[in-house]
Amino acid sequence: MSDRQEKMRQSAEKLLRDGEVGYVIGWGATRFCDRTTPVFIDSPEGAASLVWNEHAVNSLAKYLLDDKYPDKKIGLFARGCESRAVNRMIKDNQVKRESLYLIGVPCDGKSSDRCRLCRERNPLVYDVLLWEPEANAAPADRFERVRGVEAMSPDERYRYWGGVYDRCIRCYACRNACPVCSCRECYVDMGRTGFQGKQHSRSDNQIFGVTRAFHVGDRCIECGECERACPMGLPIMGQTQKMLKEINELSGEYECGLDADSDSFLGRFDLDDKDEFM
Amino acid sequence: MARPGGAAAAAKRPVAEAGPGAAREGNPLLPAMCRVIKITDETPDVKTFRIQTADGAKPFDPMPGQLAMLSAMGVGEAMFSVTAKGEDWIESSIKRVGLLTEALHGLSEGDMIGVRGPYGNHFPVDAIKGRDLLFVGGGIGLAPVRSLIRYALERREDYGSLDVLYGSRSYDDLVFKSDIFENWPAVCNTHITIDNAEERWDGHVGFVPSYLEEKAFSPENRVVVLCGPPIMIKFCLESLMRMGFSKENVITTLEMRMKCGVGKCGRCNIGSKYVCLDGPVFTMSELDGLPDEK
Amino acid sequence: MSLTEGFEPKIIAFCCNWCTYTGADLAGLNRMKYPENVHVARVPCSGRVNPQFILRAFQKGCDGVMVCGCHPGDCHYSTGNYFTRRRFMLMKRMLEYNGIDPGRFHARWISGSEAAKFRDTVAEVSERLRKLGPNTKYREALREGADAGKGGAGI
Amino acid sequence: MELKKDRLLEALALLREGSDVALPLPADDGGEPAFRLWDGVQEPFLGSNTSLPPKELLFPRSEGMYGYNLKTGELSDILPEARTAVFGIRPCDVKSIENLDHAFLEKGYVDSYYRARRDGLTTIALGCSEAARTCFCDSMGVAPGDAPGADLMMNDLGDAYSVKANTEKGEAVAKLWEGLLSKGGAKAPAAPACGFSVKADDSLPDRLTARFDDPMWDSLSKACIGCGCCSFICPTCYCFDIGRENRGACGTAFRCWDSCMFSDYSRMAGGHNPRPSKKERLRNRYLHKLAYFSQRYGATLCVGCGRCIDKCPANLDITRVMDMMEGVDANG
Repeated sequence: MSDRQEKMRQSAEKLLRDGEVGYVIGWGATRFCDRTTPVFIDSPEGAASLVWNEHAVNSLAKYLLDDKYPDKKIGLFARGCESRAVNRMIKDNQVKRESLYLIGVPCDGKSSDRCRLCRERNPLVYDVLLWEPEANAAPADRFERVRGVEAMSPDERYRYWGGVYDRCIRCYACRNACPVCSCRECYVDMGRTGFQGKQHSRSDNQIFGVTRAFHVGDRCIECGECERACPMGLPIMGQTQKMLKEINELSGEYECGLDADSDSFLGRFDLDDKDEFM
Repeated sequence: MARPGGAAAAAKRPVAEAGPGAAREGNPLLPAMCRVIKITDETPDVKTFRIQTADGAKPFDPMPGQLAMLSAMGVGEAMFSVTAKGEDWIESSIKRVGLLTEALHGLSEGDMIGVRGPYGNHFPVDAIKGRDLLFVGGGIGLAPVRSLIRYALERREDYGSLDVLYGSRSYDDLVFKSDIFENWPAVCNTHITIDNAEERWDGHVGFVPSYLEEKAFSPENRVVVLCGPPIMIKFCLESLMRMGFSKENVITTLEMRMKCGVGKCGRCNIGSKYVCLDGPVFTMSELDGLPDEK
Repeated sequence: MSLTEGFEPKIIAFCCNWCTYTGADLAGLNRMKYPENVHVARVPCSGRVNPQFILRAFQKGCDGVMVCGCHPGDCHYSTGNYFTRRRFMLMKRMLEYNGIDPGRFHARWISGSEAAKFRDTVAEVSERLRKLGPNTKYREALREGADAGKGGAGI
Repeated sequence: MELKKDRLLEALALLREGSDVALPLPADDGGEPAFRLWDGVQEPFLGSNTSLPPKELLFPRSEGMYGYNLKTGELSDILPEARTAVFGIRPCDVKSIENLDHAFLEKGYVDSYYRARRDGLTTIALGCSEAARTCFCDSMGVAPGDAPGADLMMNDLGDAYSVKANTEKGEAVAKLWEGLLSKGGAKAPAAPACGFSVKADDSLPDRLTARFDDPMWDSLSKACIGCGCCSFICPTCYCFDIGRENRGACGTAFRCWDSCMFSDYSRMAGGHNPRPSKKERLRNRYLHKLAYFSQRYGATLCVGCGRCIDKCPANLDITRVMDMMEGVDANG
């Protein structure tokens, strides 16, 4: 572990010293040894504060949206999940591949429930790979939870989601943590449009929850950041996973972010799409 | 239909005193329904609304520079400066910029609006007694200043010379045309300018800051009341500094987003000051002591 | 039974300007009778209908929502309704997954000449909703006394 | 006086005869513990503090303010009637209520909605006998074992709670419990040391505001994702928005929690935003907590409960700014 951490520090230090990148996004220590926080290293000396351990949980890709037109390349440590996010962001015209320097770091498994659906530990796109690829662990059953909800009666399903959204505090951590949630201005912050009621009520919370899922569900890379970020521990991936499950059933095997070329399901159409609205 | 705790109760409140212990009666967040008795088109996007309680009284008695929270029922609520008051009315001049102001512009005379206030501090009318006053306004920025001009004109003997220097983008965008062209020239010095030449305009052409320097007002015993878009304020202030004015003698008013108007909801703070309670009137030297976050 | 007796559902139909709205117009011109509890909202294209409209409609008191546009291939803007088709195939499933009865949301292709189809669809949806009764899901709670005219949606 | 632990539910049931009783309770489905209205049966969750603060009892997430009729112009305010006794509230949270009192009841205007709920609230505090690792209340002027601002103070003595009334409201509760209380001389064990400590002396507000333009705000805010989690789980964050919902001719003005971390919080109608990016927003939040509120009301708005440190999705830590002022960086 510490050997890898050392490799990361050296790599970041060299990139910064050579002026290859303006800064490097990685993980750093906090007051607590079992938590890390994203850090932005802009000097070769700073690279010594990078940390790599099983607690380097946060996905780093979202921060690329804070700096879409960097003067110099941004160095980003990329695991499987970061690379899938980057692929999706490139396809969505959010970032440019040429403004990134992706430092591939095959993931050795993190102590987070967000990784339970991980099918790709190794970066799918990178400029350099710091160590040998890792064997992928068998992910949890992808749609198990969705099937659990589907098995309920309509009223039970409504009660289930109502109960979930009763506990939502509308902090929008799910939105802000999601790497594919990339609108410059979120519909939620446009009070004047009337799209979203601002009350913390069951119906407004539900409407936010379903809308959020609908906005990102067909681009979801299943990284689990939304659930990890949720301070209330709500099982909100149950909504986005449902979108993916249906898309899989409607259009065949569907996963996002595996490359930077695939359209999202709702961003394209086929003339011979199933038609049930005759 | 005045309600307890609404504007009617507010009228009895001590004005501009927000110290601890000066608690006011009633629910400060509940508006009173008042009637729009007159609407004047000032410019293509500015209208002046004259407002009265349903039973024909003044909603409250504001000091110059104070604010009123006006609401279009079912749409929203926002803070506006009270630009004038009469025996039984108050007036606000409102520029159409968003959802609420759009709704207000859609009102007709006789329609009801929600009113609460008065809020905030006011121009230091006593402290500037005996001084020469120079009012500098740009665009809709003349609205808050107008309340003080009217106040000074009503107490002409309390103040020295009065100069109004006002500019706008075009002739059409000049607000309070009857005041600046008819009422005021008779009783004080007016200097009006527009940004670009127009055929029908034979007055001064140019930006407010340069006109200000051209006029070469002496800083001697003079207080400047400055209000307008931020960029105009910035350049006017530079001009005034060059002309020898000190920041203590330049007074301005600030705008921030507000929801409650009574220092609770949080959003109009600049440092530890709330614009709704401690403002909107500040001297430039007071602003220097606050974080640059306007 | 008592819940649905005498119940008239509120339906909002988002109708594309070029086909379904014209079809509804034609139905009127031909003096066709259809249930008056449908409120037609004209949209430039069925592709303009945001899934948010559906959710807000349920929240604000609609018992059923319809989205109607040109038949695939006939879109005035060439491809708008192909996007509609995908979007609402998913939305329909999401609504059901969240506990909304499938009978409360309907998407249909109705052309400008299909006045009878518009009439029949509205009648069919209306009948189905009458059986389902008032929608309670996603509804904002009404404050007590709201009906007495003291104000009060949505607390 | 003492209340034997096995009589606690009885005591709470007595309270419940005269008012609502709120307790720290786990969510039905194992979600985050919070102060919830007691059903008379559930066991309180007293192992640690709640994830959600008790501020909801005084400042609900959403509350109606007044109804109106668009046709008649009629207005009617909706003042709450609430009588609630809250048990199990920790000293940090008691302090947070004192702060809310400053904000809602002082400086010339009294917030009627808050006032109504506050008058009806009785606080029965429970001193901490264990500190979470994110706790730093003693650095912020709170004694983890004692809450002088509570109406009634209780401490864990092992098999009983000590009971001490601080106010008239507290004495009324003690009187109500008369039959359940026994004399006891046991002293509460010393309060535990906090998880960590920071330096937050009286000079902090001015030292912080003097560094308004310091580059440290860039480095502090970079990892922030701009959500409102910290504001909503903070026991003292009280900012709100006022909105309206209409149906037909009827409508209600409501207020709801808002966060200074959101982009539309301070954005004006014309589009200008004095705090345009997360740097300005985070700086404003930290300074409000640690400087502005003190400068205005003479009390620090951060009570050291540690909730924001525990829950921040990016693991940001408000105490880092205090450490940075001292030239140390706890983050490695």
